[in-house]
Amino acid sequence: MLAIDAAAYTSPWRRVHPAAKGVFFGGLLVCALALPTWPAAPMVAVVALAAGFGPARVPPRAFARAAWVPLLFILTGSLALLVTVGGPQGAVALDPAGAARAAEVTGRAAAAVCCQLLFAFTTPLADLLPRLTRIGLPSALVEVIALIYRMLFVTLDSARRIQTAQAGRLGYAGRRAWIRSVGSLGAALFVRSFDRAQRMQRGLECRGYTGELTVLVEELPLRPSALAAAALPAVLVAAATASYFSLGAPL
Amino acid sequence: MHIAEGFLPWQHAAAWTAVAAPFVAHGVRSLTRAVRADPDAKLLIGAAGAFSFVLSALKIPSVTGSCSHPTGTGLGAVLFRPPVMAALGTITLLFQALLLAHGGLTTLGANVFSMAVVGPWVAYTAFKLVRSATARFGAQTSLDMAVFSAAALGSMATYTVTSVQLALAFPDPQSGFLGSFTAFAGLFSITQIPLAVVEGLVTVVIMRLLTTVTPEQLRRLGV
Amino acid sequence: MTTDPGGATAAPPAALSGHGLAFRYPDTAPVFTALDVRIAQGSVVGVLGPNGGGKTTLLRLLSGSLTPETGEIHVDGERVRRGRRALNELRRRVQLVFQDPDDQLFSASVSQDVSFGPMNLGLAADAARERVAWALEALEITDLADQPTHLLSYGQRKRVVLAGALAMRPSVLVLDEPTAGLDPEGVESLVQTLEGLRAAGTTLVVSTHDVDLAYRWADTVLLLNRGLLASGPARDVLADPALLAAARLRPAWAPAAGRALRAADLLDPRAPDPATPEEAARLLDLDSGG
Amino acid sequence: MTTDPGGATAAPPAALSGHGLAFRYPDTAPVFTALDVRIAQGSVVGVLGPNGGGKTTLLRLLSGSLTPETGEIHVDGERVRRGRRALNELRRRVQLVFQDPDDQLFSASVSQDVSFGPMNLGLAADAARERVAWALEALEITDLADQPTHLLSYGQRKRVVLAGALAMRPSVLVLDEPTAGLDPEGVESLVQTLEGLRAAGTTLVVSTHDVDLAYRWADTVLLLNRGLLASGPARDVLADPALLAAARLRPAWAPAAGRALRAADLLDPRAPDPATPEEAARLLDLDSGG
Repeated sequence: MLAIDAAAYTSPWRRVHPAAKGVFFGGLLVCALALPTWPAAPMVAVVALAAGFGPARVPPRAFARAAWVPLLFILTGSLALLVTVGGPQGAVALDPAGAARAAEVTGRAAAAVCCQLLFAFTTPLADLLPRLTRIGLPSALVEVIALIYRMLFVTLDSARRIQTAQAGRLGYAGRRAWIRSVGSLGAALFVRSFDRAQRMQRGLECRGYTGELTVLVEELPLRPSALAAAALPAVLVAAATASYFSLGAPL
Repeated sequence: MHIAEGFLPWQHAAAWTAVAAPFVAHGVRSLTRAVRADPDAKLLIGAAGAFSFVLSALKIPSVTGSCSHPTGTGLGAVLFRPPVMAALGTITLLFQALLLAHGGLTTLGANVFSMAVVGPWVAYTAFKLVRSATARFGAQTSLDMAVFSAAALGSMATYTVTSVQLALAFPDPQSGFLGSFTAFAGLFSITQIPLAVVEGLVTVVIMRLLTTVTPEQLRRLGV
Repeated sequence: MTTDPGGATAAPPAALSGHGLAFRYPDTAPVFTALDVRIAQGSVVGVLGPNGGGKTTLLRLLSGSLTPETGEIHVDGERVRRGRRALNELRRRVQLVFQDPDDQLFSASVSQDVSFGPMNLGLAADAARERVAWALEALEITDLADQPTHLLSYGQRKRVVLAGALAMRPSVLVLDEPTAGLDPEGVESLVQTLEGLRAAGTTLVVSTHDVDLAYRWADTVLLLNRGLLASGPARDVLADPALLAAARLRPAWAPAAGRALRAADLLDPRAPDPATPEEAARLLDLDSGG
Repeated sequence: MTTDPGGATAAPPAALSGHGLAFRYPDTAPVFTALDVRIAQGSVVGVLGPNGGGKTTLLRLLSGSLTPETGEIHVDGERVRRGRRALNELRRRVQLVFQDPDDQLFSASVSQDVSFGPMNLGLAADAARERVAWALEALEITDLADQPTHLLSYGQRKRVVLAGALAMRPSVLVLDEPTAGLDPEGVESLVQTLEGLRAAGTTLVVSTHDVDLAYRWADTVLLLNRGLLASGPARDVLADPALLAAARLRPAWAPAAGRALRAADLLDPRAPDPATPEEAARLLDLDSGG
């Protein structure tokens, strides 16, 4: 139903512990943010994409579709960096240093987005969310988060069906109709969400619900060596960046 | 308008996370307190969270003929109150980042501050002020105006805060923060101002229906 | 059994047809690769097949709720062109009604809900009001006009949704499992009402799991299982055990009962099978009574 | 036709029974005023009647999801006392499965969801894991254990909910319209699976609109229409046109087909009616073949 989510469940890396994937992509993400953009960002992007499209077999078309949204923001946002406002040249003028600044931000953000997306494409939330208690979140909160995750698909499904029905009666044929349709869709979803919560309450009471949503979470083996291996690419990128500068390349 | 992963320098990302944290912690506390007081609340909060997510995934018409998404902050703040929205909004933004690639993980704090803290508080304040200021125009008109102001101003507030965040991160080399704020705000205003108006109108339609269909549910929420 | 949808010559004109339709959902195997279907004007067409066999997909393609990757839809003999305008005209003329009425009721009151479509057509208030009254009348729910939708029974909600579709004055009504969830009496009364619409000129396309219902009600049926297995008169297609097995359906009772009655000399060899158990019982009672 | 639920003497012991049950929803007419029902151990009991006739209400009363105003529920011969503890014990022993699986699935992971009941019973992780594996096995969905709930088909979600109920090791499974929305093959395969559970000792109470299904599958049926119209062996109750009319149901095909076959001398006068059209066709083919 959601492309990233659906792909995560069929990922060959699904059985890898979420913590290992977090260290792998998180480490690269930190490199992209904290190290000088050139050359760290391109290296991060190459390593992350090689892992993602190689062993993790992330579907490239779904990846491209998902990456489009943040890329659009990054490119629009970078436009503002090209200009300078209220300077001596007038109200708005091209900034001679702007292109370099925009390129740096675009490069850094693009590399970071790759890391974020590839983590999402290989880590199903059903595997990740129940383990959030391990990092110290209160169990009541984690239960609510997991519940929202389940219920959002039910609600999303309703939203799509209502929207299709509205479109069939030309509810999106003009701007005014569109606003009326989205408004009535929102109201219908609100009513249905709360109705669903009440029915789920009854349904779960039959299964012994008394306020706790305790479930059995299967242990996934997490070896320290696997964590260390997951951190290795980030360490290598950092080392390569350091040696790049120590060799005086940017001069 | 979600700030993408990696767009903010890491120092800024960390700072906004620190700024948003107390609001979120307060929201989470009031949420867990509600759950502990009433076991039924857990499923209702789950439903509210799922509703917030789906609401912000709906498509609304925007100025260029393409479409965009409502922020949902105005409606959420009026229905669930700003503290709860700080928690629910954070969860929604986390899911948006992981499921839709809207917004990032390191920029989560910055996005939470604009969309789950400032937006709801502005919306809620606007709702209360307009509601009392327009009481003499009759119940329906007053509610319509208050809801429209809440949703439109809530949406505008999130966009303004995002522009401030970007301007602080990338000050103009000549004119500093103010110049850069003008650039970002000007660039995004083309799409965001009409969107705020549309979101206001949509939210009025939603509330009008809710007051006729589920008045008792709204009373329970204290609207 | 399979008849070429374009091949019939003396048949009534097609209200709706699909030619070479191909469709797949993103990242999945294709549902159809080259589907040809033809819906004759004024007929009741049953669409049968297993879950996941493409029934709902076909209904959505025919009504403009999904766009085929390749292939064409024709309405009343005209090809539907690409583009928003043509799509909206297709949607108006071919109204799709889903199984769950709650997906289609989103206004506070019955008459408001039914007026949703007419308002979107840009009709003046008077004309819209007239449409609403007429549609409620046709569905025999005029007395519900001012009711809030959430207080109605399931069967009533189904009728309101149908009225909402009918208020668009479509030439074809496409109904996804209209009888699901209704009790037997509810099914009977809905079928009666829909027959009334058909008599007034509306073509009906109806998906169903109920082989017995399709056997007695549909003129022609389309048997789907990721592609068209067969199309033709209901009483031929649904009496063919091999076809039914391919569509993962169980046989209808009526042909077996008809054969048994003929074996007992209680039914003329050329007479059609009894449509309902009541009809079969009547033939048996005639015999034991006389 | 109506048999006194307490009156049977040589019958198997009751797994579950209700005595003098009265119930009304707030601000409405009472659904039941003094209802007596008896569910024999190891049987399949069909619950039939029109929409709004009280089927779901009865299922909820029997399983502790609603509390009767007056009257008593007995499980395995013991009266259920008032109070939270006794209620929870009733709910464990009599597991209710709703019609809509999304009302009972709260977890995104199948195996986690099925483990919810066993964890509520306070089982240790190992014992709970065993229960989950056993329940998934019994429903033939072991391969779905790691699937996300939201990517399952409707029929698969129905099975997951059933596994979740079975993991409580109930003595009675109460199923609200378990076959609704399934295609004929899905119905058949679910009935097979449920028959397996019954063979292993679980009593089944099943509400349905499908008279033909109840006729061939249920041992006894309860006919409801705001009160008990009749209870007794399915093949007696569902062959009585007057009772069926009172419950606003249509007759089953099987008795008519059976009579026709007997009239044609193709079925022994004392043999039961054919359960399915296939069976009737086989008898007819034997005749035409031999």
